[in-house]
Amino acid sequence: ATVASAQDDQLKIGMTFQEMNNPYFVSMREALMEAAEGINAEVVVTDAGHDVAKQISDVEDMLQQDIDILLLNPTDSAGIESAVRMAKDAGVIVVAVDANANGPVDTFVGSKNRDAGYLSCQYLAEAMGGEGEVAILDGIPVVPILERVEGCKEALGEAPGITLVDTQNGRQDRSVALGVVENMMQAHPDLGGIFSVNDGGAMGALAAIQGAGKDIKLTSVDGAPEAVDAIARGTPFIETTAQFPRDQIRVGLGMALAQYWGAQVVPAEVPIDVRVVDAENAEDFAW
Amino acid sequence: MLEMKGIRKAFGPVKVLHGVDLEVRDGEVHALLGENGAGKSTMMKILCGIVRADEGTIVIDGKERSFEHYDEAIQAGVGIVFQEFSLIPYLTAVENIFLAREIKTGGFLARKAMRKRAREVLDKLGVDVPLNVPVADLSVAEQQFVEIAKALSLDARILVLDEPTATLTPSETEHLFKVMRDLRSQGVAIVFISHHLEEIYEIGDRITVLRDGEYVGTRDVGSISTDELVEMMVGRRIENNFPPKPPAAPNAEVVIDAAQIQLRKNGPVSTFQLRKGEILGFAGLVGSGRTETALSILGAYPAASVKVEINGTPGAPANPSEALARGIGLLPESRKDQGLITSFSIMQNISINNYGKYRTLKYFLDLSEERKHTTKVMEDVQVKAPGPDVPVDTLSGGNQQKVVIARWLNHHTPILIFDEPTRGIDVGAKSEIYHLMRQLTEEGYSIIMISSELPEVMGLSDRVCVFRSGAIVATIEGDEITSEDIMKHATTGKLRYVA
Amino acid sequence: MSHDAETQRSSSPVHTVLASIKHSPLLLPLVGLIVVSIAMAFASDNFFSVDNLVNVLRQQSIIGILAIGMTFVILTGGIDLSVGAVMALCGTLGAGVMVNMGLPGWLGLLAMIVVGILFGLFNGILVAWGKMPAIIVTLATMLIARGLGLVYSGGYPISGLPGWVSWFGIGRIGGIPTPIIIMVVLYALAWVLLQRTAFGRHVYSIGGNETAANLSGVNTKRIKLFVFMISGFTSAMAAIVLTGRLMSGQPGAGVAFELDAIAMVVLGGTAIAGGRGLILGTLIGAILLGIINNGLNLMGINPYLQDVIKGLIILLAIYIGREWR
Amino acid sequence: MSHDAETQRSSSPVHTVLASIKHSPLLLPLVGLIVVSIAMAFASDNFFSVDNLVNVLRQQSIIGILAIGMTFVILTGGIDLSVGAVMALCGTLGAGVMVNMGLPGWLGLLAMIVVGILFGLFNGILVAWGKMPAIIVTLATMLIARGLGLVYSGGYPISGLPGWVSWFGIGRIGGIPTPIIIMVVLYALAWVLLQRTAFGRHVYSIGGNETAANLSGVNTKRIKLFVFMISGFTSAMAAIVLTGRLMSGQPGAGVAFELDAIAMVVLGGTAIAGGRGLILGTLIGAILLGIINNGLNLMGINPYLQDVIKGLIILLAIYIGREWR
Ligand SMILES: Nc1ncnc2c1ncn2[C@@H]1O[C@H](COP(=O)(O)OP(=O)(O)OP(=O)(O)O)[C@@H](O)[C@H]1O
Ligand SMILES: Nc1ncnc2c1ncn2[C@@H]1O[C@H](COP(=O)(O)OP(=O)(O)OP(=O)(O)O)[C@@H](O)[C@H]1O
Ligand SMILES: [Mg+2]
Ligand SMILES: [Mg+2]
Repeated sequence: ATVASAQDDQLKIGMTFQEMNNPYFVSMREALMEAAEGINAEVVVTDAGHDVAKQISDVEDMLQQDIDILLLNPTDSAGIESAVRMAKDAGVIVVAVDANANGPVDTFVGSKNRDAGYLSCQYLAEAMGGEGEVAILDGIPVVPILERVEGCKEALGEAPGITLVDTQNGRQDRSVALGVVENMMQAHPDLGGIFSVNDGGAMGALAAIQGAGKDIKLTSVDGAPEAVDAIARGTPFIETTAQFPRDQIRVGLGMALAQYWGAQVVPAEVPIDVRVVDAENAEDFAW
Repeated sequence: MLEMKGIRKAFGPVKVLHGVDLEVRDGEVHALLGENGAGKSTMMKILCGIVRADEGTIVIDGKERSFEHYDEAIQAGVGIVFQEFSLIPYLTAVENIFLAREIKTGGFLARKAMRKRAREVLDKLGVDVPLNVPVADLSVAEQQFVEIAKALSLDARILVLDEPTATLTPSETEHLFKVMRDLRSQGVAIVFISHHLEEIYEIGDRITVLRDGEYVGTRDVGSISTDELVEMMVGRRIENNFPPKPPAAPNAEVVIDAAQIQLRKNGPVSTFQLRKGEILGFAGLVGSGRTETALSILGAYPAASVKVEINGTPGAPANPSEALARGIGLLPESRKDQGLITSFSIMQNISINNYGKYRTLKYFLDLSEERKHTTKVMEDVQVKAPGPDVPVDTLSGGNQQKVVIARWLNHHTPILIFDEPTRGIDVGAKSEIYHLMRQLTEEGYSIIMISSELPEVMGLSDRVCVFRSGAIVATIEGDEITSEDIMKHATTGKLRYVA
Repeated sequence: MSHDAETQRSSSPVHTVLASIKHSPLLLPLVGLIVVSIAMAFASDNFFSVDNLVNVLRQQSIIGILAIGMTFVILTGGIDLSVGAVMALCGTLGAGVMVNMGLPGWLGLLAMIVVGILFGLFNGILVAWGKMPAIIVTLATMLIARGLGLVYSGGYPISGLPGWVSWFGIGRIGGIPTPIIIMVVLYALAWVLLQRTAFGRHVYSIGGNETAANLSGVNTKRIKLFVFMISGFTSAMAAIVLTGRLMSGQPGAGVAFELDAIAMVVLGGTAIAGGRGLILGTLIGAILLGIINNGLNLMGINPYLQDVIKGLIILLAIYIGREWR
Repeated sequence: MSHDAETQRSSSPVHTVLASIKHSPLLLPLVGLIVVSIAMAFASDNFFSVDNLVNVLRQQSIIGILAIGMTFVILTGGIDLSVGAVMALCGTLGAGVMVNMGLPGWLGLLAMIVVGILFGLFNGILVAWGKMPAIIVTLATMLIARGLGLVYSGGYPISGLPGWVSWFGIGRIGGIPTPIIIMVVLYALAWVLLQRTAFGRHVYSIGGNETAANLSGVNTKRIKLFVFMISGFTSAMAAIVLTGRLMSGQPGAGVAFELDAIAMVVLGGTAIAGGRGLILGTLIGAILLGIINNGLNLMGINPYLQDVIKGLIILLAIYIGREWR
């Protein structure tokens, strides 16, 4: 990669999010803003609202503004490919964050989502004493979410006493998840555990469980402040496998800067660890 | 008591009223006369605060008034029955009569009281209108009475009736006149608009005539003859109202052979034939099923059974578009709701169902040909308008009607159904339409004419089918076509049911 | 003369009642409700438990409340696409008042209601005085409300509300969940407004024929304004229940709720063109939709397939009921 | 409509052109476009480059194509909420034909068009023969189309399309991006259909007065059917461009695109009640909306705030233009 717009001495970073109506991405944005201020870079941020076509448009608009670095949080890995190519053709450094993108991405920085699903469901199975009925509260079908579900199913498969009785889509939205989980509990009166693919859905599930006064254990992925708080308070929400959104951005930006400064080799993929947050360590955890 | 002076009004560039005066006294029925588009309705809308005059004064009881909204006119004792219906279709008669003037007790509707009061008003009109059903389900005449009841319930001291009789039968009109006389004797000032001169002579005290937005004059009814009156209205004498009828042609080819039309399941059935080159009148009381019968031939009404042969081909059209292909066209009874595309120009309204002859490359419209043809038919039927591109909704009622007629002349459908072709049309235009119809039959068109005006039915029809309660009870021709005969069948004719 | 006219005038009271049921616009929604309930009961054992039925009602309470305002607006021939976004905005700002500004909780609730009514006022002024089509106005205000909520909260949900707020979402009065009670009370109020006051008549009259209503002296502009304000108010009430259920202000809540609310109104037999319909029909529509959602969930149908089935049921219901509108 | 026609007859050609501009329903959308463009140019240096304007057009091409079908439907007084979902379904099934079924790519494209037209047919039959309100029918078919796409693909996007498919999304013909060319060609076709054929007149006549059109022999049902089929077809064409841009079938694409398409139609001066409007207006509306989106992005406005501003601009535009509809 080359320095795209040498005439423009200020570094210009573009960051496109799949959604911003979620603390996870909001905190990424904050980390980006802080980092950019530190290196006196200009930042353009866009919100695709889960629409790949809009995300491509957003990237196109950024390219019009001669960005040097594109931090890409794709809403769909395959769909975004043409934007990646366009950016590369324009000589922009492309780093995918949180979810990978097809095409000539320079570096992908993201959580180990499979691990996250696996850890959460392993924790859930153990907390349930290795037996009982479990349901999955699914989300928007994008790769990271699908990986978490896969990881979860693997962990559940390793616990012979656990049966997966239901998978419903809560669309990662608190109010939708609330209704879905209420219905789940009606359909499966003996439900003992729920794994939610993210904390947004989990908060809705928690409201449903508490509203019904049932003893259902809940685990999730993310480590959102609200979720951590709920876990610390000793609710049915017992665990979330935390990701590190701020670190993803910091690492991603670091990789991009390395190239910007002339590095010829950078890692194609930088997996970021996930960490189990439960009642024991919740007090000290924050994104 | 009411004086309007020097009223001027223009809609955009179109000057509609050029300084019109009107003076109405307490306890008189003041007839307002004029051709279509003369400005009668506009004048009344100005009185009621619905349209603002550009110039002129309104004096009521010696006090100058100008109303911003109809409400204020009502406060001042003015009530109006509009030419266009102003009922809410899904509300009941009671709800309509008291709309915006509900009787309330403690903030809630006093439904019993309103019902009682509505019943009283309708009784006064001498009609029995069901109070609990949406007015959309009422017949046109019943709706008209609800409309009148609504105005009466205001206890207005100045009551405007804009063509209230256009949709009423003679006996219903009589009822209305009785009520008007009562009101007159109570000192109410009534402005009465009608195109029926005989009605004016029967009920009117004085007459004010408008012509093209100009004030022509005011006369006492007793002091003016029909001919003089017509001359005042149209500025010329109208000769011979109805064109002569040709001799009967019983052997003429049958273009519509309706063996059996049954509107409703288990209802009575009708049979009739339409012959080439004739005008077949459909007479009967309002609501006797004439329109529905006509629409079922077109495929626009879901009748229980329709057995019909058109030009020798059996089978009823499935929809008006198929009817059109088979040569039948309809001039509907309500031109505004059923006839005109109000967002279209005159030209576009005329050409709507016949682009056949203005095509280039088979599929595309030839706009200049379209203009040429439509301008010609427009002139043939004498639509009064600045040009073919004028929006049709700025025309007066009569001219709108002519536009719809022009549509069919443009298309040359050999069978035409004219439903109330002269409803709300002035004498001059009426005569023109009569002559036009006769001319068409001479050219080989065949016409079914539905009409509630007996003189029209008698004067124009070669044969007449009389309807009662949903079906034809008699078909009469030649010298049998008298008002006595028609009324006898229309009220006592024997219905036929299929075995 | 029309047929129902005749039956109405006929003598026997039993006959009258029968006829009025037969001709009631509620007939078909009720039949639909019964048919769907029976189908669901066969398909899932858990369906016909009191618990589950309460569950359905509670789930539908939020959109069911939105559908009240939607019914008013649709009866006048309008539509309000902004209800879901306004609800989210109300909830977010209300939570902000309690948490970020640290004011007492009741002020937060009051703020929700004020914001809801103000947004309704805004919609109403644009539609009534601005003479702009409701569908476009509320499409735009939907964007605006949604954006404002997100700008205010920075995209974060606002949590940390006083505990008693949850009473509105998960509390009970005499064993019945509060949201259900709130919903039913609001429906009752709406019924009185629509059927027993002049205002209600005017609402219907505008949907029936606006020009005629205006000519008859109905202040059509004011009525339209009120109708949108009612919709804003019910959005705020829905926000209160939602906030109680989620114990947080959610700027992103309520996406596409307007579509469900419209579906409820129309399933309930109200004509989309206005002028005809009953508020009780909307309640039935809400329950019907709830039962469909719940039943499909209980049967464990693939969630993607659920949308397909829901769409087909809506089509079927409207198709059967179409003579009525 | 009639005013511009009137002026066509008047004498001086300059006068004629001036007057026809003055009375054209395109005037306000054009003025809006110019005003917004100037504002954006001041606010952002990059705005007025050829590159960026091409960029705007390309971005709007997909919804711009959807808006063509939407214009037809709205002109008849209907509405089509299913366009976005049908587009997603077409794209998904088409990609499925190419990838999962391993059939040649052109069959996949054909499948998209067939699916789009069939869905339009379905909508049209329900609206025209089923006599159901378009807003409800297409709300339901939106659910159905969306659900079918997700069921078919299991929620996953379908990728691995033949490389040439990307030509429809990112290719160029004589330097101009293919999507723009496709869009412009479709607009030209639509213009011919609406302004130069009997079918077009009939479309307008139904929106103007359906009863009258029917009674004067316009086959209103068939026209309505066609109109929805056109909308289905343009959804399919949008799907082709989208698939080319995304190089994958995306079952979740196009959420809320119908709202943007409606906004374009209405910003372009078409009356939401039908009967009045011009297809060129829709094109202007599409560009206008594109410029707003692009300009706000270029200015680096907070994305949340962008929605608020977009909503306000839509309101303003409709408010200024309201006399025309
Ligand atoms: N809103 C309007 N815009 C433009 N022109 C109008 C409008 N309303 C009425 N006109 C025109 O004003 C003239 C007078 O119309 P008006 O309705 O008062 O006639 P009228 O005497 O009542 O006729 P008719 O007997 O046909 O009812 C007509 O030429 C009509 O075209
Ligand atoms: N939509 C409707 N619902 C119920 N009844 C109707 C409806 N339309 C018409 N009717 C009734 O059908 C009967 C026949 O009406 P139709 O219009 O055919 O009568 P007509 O003889 O043509 O009278 P008119 O002079 O009023 O046109 C009337 O009693 C009318 O009230
Ligand atoms: Mg008049
Ligand atoms: Mg009739």
